[in-house]
Amino acid sequence: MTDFLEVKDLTMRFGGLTAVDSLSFKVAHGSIHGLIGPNGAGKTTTFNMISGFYKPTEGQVLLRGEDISGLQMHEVARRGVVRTFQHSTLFAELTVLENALVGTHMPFRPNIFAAIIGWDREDRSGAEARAKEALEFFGLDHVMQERVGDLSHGHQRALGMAVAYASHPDVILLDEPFTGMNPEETRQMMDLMERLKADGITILIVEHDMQAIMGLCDTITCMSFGKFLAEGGPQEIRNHPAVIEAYLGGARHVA
Amino acid sequence: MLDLLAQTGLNAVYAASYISLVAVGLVLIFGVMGVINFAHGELFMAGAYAIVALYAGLNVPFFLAVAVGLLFVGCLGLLMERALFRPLKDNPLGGLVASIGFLMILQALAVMGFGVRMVHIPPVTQEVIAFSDKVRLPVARLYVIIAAIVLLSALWYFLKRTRFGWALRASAQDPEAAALQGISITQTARIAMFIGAGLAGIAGALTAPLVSVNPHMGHSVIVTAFIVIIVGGVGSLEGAIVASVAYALVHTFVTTFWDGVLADIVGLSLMLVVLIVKPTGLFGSADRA
Amino acid sequence: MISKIVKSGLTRRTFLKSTAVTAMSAGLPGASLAAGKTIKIGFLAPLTGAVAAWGKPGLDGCQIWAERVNAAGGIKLGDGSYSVEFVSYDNEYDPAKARTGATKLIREDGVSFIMMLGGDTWPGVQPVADKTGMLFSTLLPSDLSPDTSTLIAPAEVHPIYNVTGVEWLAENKPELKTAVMCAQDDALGLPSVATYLAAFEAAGIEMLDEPLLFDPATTDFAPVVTRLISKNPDIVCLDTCYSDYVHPIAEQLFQQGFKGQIISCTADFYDQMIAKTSEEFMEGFVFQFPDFDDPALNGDNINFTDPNGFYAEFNTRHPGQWGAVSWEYASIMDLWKAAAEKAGSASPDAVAAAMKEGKGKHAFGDADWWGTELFGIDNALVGDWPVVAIEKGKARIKDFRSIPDWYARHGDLLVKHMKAYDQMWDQRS
Amino acid sequence: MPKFLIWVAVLAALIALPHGLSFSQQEILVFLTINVLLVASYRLLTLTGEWSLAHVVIMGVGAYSSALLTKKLGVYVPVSMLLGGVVAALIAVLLSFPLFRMKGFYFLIGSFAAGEIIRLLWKRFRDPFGGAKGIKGIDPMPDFSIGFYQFDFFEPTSYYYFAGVIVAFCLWILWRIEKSPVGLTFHAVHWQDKLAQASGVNVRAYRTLAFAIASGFAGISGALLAHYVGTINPNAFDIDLMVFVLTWAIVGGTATFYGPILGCVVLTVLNEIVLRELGLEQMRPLVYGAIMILSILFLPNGLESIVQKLTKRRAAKSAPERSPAE
Repeated sequence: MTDFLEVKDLTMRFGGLTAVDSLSFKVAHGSIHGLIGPNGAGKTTTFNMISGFYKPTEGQVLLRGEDISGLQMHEVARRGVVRTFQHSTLFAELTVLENALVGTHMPFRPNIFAAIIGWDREDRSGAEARAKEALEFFGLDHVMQERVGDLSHGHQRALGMAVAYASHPDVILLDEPFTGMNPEETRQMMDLMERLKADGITILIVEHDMQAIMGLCDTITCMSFGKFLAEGGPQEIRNHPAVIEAYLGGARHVA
Repeated sequence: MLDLLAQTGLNAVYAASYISLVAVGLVLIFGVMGVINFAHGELFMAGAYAIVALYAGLNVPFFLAVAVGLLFVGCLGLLMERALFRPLKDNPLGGLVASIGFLMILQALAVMGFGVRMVHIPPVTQEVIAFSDKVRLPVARLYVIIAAIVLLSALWYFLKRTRFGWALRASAQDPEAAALQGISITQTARIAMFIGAGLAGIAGALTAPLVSVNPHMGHSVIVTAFIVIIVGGVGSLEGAIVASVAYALVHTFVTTFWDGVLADIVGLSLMLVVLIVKPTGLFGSADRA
Repeated sequence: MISKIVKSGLTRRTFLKSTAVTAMSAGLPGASLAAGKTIKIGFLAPLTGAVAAWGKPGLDGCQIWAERVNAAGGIKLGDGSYSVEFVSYDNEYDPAKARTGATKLIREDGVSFIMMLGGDTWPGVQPVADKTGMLFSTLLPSDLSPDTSTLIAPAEVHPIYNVTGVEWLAENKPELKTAVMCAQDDALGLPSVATYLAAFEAAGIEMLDEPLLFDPATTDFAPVVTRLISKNPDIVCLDTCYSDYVHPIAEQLFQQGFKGQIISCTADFYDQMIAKTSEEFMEGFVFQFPDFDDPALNGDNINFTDPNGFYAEFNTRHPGQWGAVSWEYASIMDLWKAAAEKAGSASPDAVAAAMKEGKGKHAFGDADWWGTELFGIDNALVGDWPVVAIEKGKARIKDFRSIPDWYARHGDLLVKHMKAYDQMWDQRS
Repeated sequence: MPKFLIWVAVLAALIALPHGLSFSQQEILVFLTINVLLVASYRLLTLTGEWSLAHVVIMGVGAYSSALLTKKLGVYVPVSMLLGGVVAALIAVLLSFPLFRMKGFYFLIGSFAAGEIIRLLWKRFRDPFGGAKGIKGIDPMPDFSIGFYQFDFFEPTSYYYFAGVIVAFCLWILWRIEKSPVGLTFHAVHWQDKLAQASGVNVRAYRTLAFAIASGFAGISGALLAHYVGTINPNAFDIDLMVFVLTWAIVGGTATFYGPILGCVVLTVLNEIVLRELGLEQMRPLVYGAIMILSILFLPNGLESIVQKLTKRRAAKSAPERSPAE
C-alpha cells in the first residue's frame, strides 16, 4: 500500500491554546483508519483541518503527495476527500432523493444555461441514477420521496453517508458516526462501512469510543492533548499502556 | 480656528449623545428579542410628539412632559412586544415586517393628529453657555448630553449590577440557556422593549424643541442608528456607544470642513470598511449574526 | 373601442373627445353631474409622505377658493355658469404614481385643468400631457421646456424672484458686503443656489465660501451653522429650504451668536421662529412670501381676489398652517378662471390660448409670459415680486420689484451660474 | 391535457384583463407587471438564504444603465433593457466581494449601506446621472406593428402586453433555474452551507451566482419601468420601495415560486385600488400597515399557505410527483 493520505506536522493554535501539536500520521489506500483519543484530544480539530474546514496554523495535509491544507472545503471535496458531520447535518427541508442529488454535485456539475434551455437531460438523469444508486447502497430507496425531517435517526445517519458516497469520493471522513446509536444500528453501520471499503473507498473515522471501532479499523491512531500518542492495529492500541493511561485520565476527567 | 474646532467638538458631543440613546435602545431590542425594530425611528418621533401634545399643547412643565413621554413610548414598546414580537418570536423576518407595519401606523397617526407639516415647540430655555464669542453651548443641548450620560450610566449599572440586568444579558447571549436557568424570557423581553423604546422616546422628547418635529422625522434617525449599530457590532451596547461617538465625530467634522453630502458618503463608506475588515462590527461576536 | 381609436391614429382632439365620452358613458358620479354645471379641476400633488407639506395645504387653499367662487356664482362660460369641483390624486411624489394619477384625472374624471407641484413628478406626467394636450400647471418653473407647450408656471417663478430680495438688500443696506450660503442638495435647492450667486454677484456682494450643500435627510444643523459663521459674514443666505430646515438653521444661528443679516427664500411660520429665537434677532429677516393680510396686497395692482379675506378664512380653518403653497394653487385658479371666462370655454386649448394672450394677471400684478432663454419656452408668468422683511415680529412687504428688469441688466450672470449648476433647460437631461 | 388547458385559460385571462379595467387601473397593471418581475427575482436571491436591502437600488442600476445607453449612445431600446440587466448583474458581482463576507443581519444592513452609497453617487454626480433630479425624457419603447395589433407604447395596454411577454419569459427562466440542479444547489447553500461545501459546492460562487441572476432580472424590471415612465431619479429607488418589496415577499410567503408574486398582486391591488377607491387618503398608510401586521400575525406562512391548503386535497388525490430532476 502507498502513502495515500498523509498528515505531516499538523498544528493548530487558537489564540494561546495549541489544540493540535505537530501531529503526523499516514492513511493507507483502501483501509479503514481510526483516529481516537479522549475528549479534548484535538481529534475533531484535526478532522476539520483535513476536510478544509479549518486552515492549519502549521503543517501539511498531503493527498497523493499534493498539499491540500488550507484549501477551502469544496476544493478539498473536489479532490476526492468528502466528509460527514457529527450531528445529523442534512437538508431537512428537502426530500431524501434531493439530498442525495446534492451529493452528486461533483460528478454532475450543474450548468445553468443548459438547465434553462433543457440541454442537460443526460446530466439530470445521470445524477438521478447515481443518487438512487447511493440510496440503494445504503438501503434508503424505499424512503426516497420522504422529507428528511420525518426520517428516523438511523436513516438520517445512513443518508449522511449516502450523500457523501453519491459524489464518488476516494476518501470519506466520518465524524463520530456511532454516537447515540443502539447496538443494532451500530452493527448495521459497521456493515455499511465494510461495504464502502469493499467498494475501494478509504475511510477515516474520528471516534471517541475506542471499543466501537476496534473490530472495524485496520489501523488506529491515538492522540491526546493535541499530540500523537500511539499507532497500530486494534489489538496493539487496546493494550498500549499510554493509551490506557490517557483514557483512564480522560475518563476520570469526564466523570 | 481653535474656536471652530472647539465648537465643532461641542456639536459632535451633542450628536453623539442623541445618536447613542437611540442606538443603544435599538441594540438592546435586537439583542434580547432578536428582531430588527424598523419602527425605532418612529418611537423617537412618538417621543417628540409627546412633547408637542403635553408641553406645547397643554403647557405641562417640560421635564414632566419628558418623563411622561418616556413612559408613553416605553408603553408603546410594551405594546409592540405583546402584540407583535411575542407572537412572532420564531419568525424574525415576520417581526421585521410587523415593525414596518407599526411604523406606517405611527406615522399615519401623527399625520392625522398633528398634520403633515412641522409643529412648533416653544424653546425650553434660551440660555447659552458661552465659552468664548464663538464657542457656545446652548443649555437645551446640554440637557441632551447630560441625559445621555446619566441614562446610559444608569443602564450600565442596571445591566451589570442587578439581577434583572444579569437576566437580560443572559437571555441576550443565549435564550435557551437563560430559560434553563429559570429566567423568564417574556419578562426580560418586556423589560428590554420598555427600556429600548423608552430610550428612543426620551431622545425624541429631549431633542424635540431643537429639531423640526414632523411625522417623517424618524427616517433619518433610523438610518444613522443602523450605521452606528453595525459599526459597533450588533448586540454590543459598548460598541453602540463607541460607534455613536466615532460616527458623530466623523460626520460633524466632515460636514463642517467639507460638506454634508460628503459626510453621508463617508459615514456609509466607513461602515462598509468596518464590515469588510471585521464583518461582525468592532465589538460584535459572530454568534448572533 | 380602444383598438378602434388606436387604429385610426390618435390625435389630441379625438383623444380628448373620446375620453370625455368614456367618462360620460362610464356613468361616473362626477360625470353625470357634469352634464349639469360642474367643472372639474385636477389636483395632482403629494398628499401623504415626506413632501406632503407641499401639496396638502395647497389643496386646503383650493377648497376655500372653490367655495368662494361657487358662492359668487361659479365660473361663467359661454353656455352658462359652472360650479367648480377639485378632484385630488395623491401622487406620493413618485413619477410613476403621478402618471397613473394624471391618466385617471384626465380619462376617468374628465378634468379640464390639472395643477401639480411638479419637480420629480412632472417628467412622469409629461408623456401624458404631450399625448392628451391637457393643460397643466407647476409650481416649479424648472419643469418647463419647449417640449411641452401645455405646461405653465403661472404663480411661482422659483427661484428667479429671489434676485429681488438681494437687490433690495443691497440698495437699502449697502454696508453689507459679504455673504455665505447653505442649501439643500436637490432639485429645489440647486437652481436657487445659482440664482442667489448671480444676485449677489450683481449686487457686488462677495461670497466668502462655496455654497455649503447638505443632504435633505439632515436633522442637526449645528455643524452646518458653525461652518457658515466661521468666516464672519455680513449676510447668511438660507437659499430655498423646506421650512423644516429654515427653522433649525435660524435657531442655530441665534444660539451660536450670529448677529448679522439673514436672507431666505421662505420663512413659513416665522412667528414660531421668533418664538424660538427673539424678536430682535429676527428683525429685518428678508424673504419672499408675504402674509396675505398685508395692507400692501390691497393695492389695485394685485390680482389675487380678496387676499385679506382668504388669509383670514384659511387661518380659521387650518390654524397655523399658512404657507407659500396655501395661496399659490388658489392664485393659479384665479388666473385659470379669468382665462376660461375670457375664452367662454373650459377646454384646455381655449383656456391656454386665452391665458397667454397679452399680459397675464399674476397674483402680484400684471406680468409677462417669459422664460425663452432660461426655460426654452415663455410659459412662466413673470413680473413683480414682493420683498418681505420682518418688522417688530410681523412680515411686511417692503417693495415690489420687477424680475424682468433685473434680468435685462444681469441676465448673463444668471445664465452663467445656472450653467455652472447644470440647471439650464437644455442641460437638464 | 387539463394542465395545458389551464395555462391557455390563464393566458387568455391575462390578455383580456386590461380591457376590463379603467384607464388608471391599466396604468397600475403595468407597474404591477414590472413589480412582479422585481419580487420574483428577489425570491431567487432569498433561495440562498440572504435577504438584501439593495435589490431596489440594483433595479435602479438597470434603469439608469438602460436610460443612459439609449440617451448617450442611442442604443435601440429593447437591447438597452437587456444591457441594463447585464450591467445590474455585473454591479452585483462587484458588490458581492465586500457583501458576501457578511451573513444574516450583517448582510441585510451591509447591502443597505451599499445601496445607499450607490444612490448617493447618483445624487452627487450630476454628470451623467442627473443628480437628485435624475434623468428625464428617456426614450420610450419605439412603437411597432405585428400585423393584427398595433403597439402604441404610450397606451398602458400596449406596454402591458410588451412588458407582460418579457416578464413572462423572465419568470419562465427563473422557474427553470429554480427547478434545475442549480436551484437545488441554491437550496442546499441556504439550509446547510457546510454540508453543501462538503459535497463540493463552491458556496461563495453559488451565492454570487444567485445574487447576479436576481440582480440581472431586477435590472431588466428597472429598465422596463424607466422606458415607460420616461424619468428616473434616486428617490424612486429608495428604502421605501425596498420595504414594499420585502413585505410583498414576506406577506406572500417565500416557500413557493408564486408566493411573493401573490403578495405583490394582492397588496398592490389593496393599496392602489381598494384603499384609494375608499377615499381614505391620509389614512391609507395606516390601513396598509394594519393589514401587513394582521397578515403576518394570522398568516405566518404567507398568502401562499391559503393556496396550498386549497390545492392540498387535489394534490393528495393525484400521485406525488415531486421530482426535482424531471
